[in-house]
Amino acid sequence: MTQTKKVLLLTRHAPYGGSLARAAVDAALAAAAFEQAPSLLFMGDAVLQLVSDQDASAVGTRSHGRVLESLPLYDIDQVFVDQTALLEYGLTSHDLAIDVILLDDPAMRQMLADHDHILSF
Amino acid sequence: MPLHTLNATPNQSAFAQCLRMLGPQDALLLLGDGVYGAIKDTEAAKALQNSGAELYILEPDARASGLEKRLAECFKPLDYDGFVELSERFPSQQAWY
Amino acid sequence: MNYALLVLASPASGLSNLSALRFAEAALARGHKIHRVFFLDQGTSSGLATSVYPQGEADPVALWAELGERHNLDLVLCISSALKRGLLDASEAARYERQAQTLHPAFSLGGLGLLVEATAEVDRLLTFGGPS
Amino acid sequence: MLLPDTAFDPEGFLRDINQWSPDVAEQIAASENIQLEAAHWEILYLLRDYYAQFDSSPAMRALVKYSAQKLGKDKGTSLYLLKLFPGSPAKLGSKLAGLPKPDNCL
Repeated sequence: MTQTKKVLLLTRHAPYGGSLARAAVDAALAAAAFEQAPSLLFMGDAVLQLVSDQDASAVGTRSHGRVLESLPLYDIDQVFVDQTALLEYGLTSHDLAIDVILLDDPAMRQMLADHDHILSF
Repeated sequence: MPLHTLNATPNQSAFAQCLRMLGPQDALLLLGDGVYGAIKDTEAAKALQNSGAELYILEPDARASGLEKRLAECFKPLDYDGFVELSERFPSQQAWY
Repeated sequence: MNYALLVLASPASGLSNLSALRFAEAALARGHKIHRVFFLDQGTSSGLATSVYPQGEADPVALWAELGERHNLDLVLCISSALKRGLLDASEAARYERQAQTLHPAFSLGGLGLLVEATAEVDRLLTFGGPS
Repeated sequence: MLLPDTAFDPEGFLRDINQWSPDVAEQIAASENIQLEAAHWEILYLLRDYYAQFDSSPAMRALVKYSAQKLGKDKGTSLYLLKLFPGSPAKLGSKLAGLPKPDNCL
């Protein structure tokens, strides 16, 4: 499949309270596996998906943060994060499992405008 | 410039996030629980209006709410044909729910 | 124009699943093509043949199936979301050694690659999500 | 010690990945007509490291890149992996290494 469209995956949910966070990362990995490089934007509660040192072994599910650490192996090197949401939870980029690019609201609005399709999880 | 569809009440985080991302060149369609953001003289409706976006409300969902007569006039009622027409005009959609 | 729909909303909760269906009907009526409807996460229950909806309420499974058959739509459920929710066709029932086939024949099971393919193919992609 | 047939699903994956051992890998390899050499073991342990690190089974693309990072460029190619594990290296390798069946959605 040749890449013809710019796709933004926008995820807004916390990692373990529902299944949408996982659906988002699965969609990202699938897109990468088919050589469609999607942009990934973590907004609102989704910043909690990125926290490092997650250990979900005792709750019977996979550790979401560790799966996200594999994104560079799928050549997804640019991960964008809602700066305001990170701040609201008292977190900084040092608390996160992977390198991210922090965006303010105007930059996020620009991202939304710059893509052909937005998949919203 | 995206078409935003909002399916969350003003008390849900999706509402605030939508508001942060809504710009004057965008359109907003309220549907499902989103229709409660259009009640006249509420902070929510005023905030949506202040975004400068084109404002629409899905008519069947507004009718279900029982509040149709209390909705601010700046939200233009649309049926599904109108919804599709909006999607033709705006190249992408962002769904808030 | 060529459309794809991503349906995340459960058919058993809220208005959004049926909203996607009404949108699809209206898009077809306006002469558009629907390349694929991809059901993911809670949306996959749209293909559950054994679900029973009360009389006097819309039956989303029957309505999707009817629309799909009438317009020859590609209605695809994400296979891993579907399996978790007990939606199996004959081959998955055999593979996982389960007794029942529960997938409505108007739908098929497929990988996320089919969603990815749709994003590359279509002019418009709309997501129908929630409530979460 | 061989595991009974019931320990495997119809596709030959371990039902309980905690039962994996090198002997079990040999048993699965035999049923796939693969003779495990040092080069195979290197990838199988690489896959187990991947799973321990990322809590998921890799798709082909990630396996190739991970192999390149850990074992060098000549082993980080799909051709090299295909020679060792014909057909679908990520899936077959995961089966032999006792990883969960790769997500059907990928």
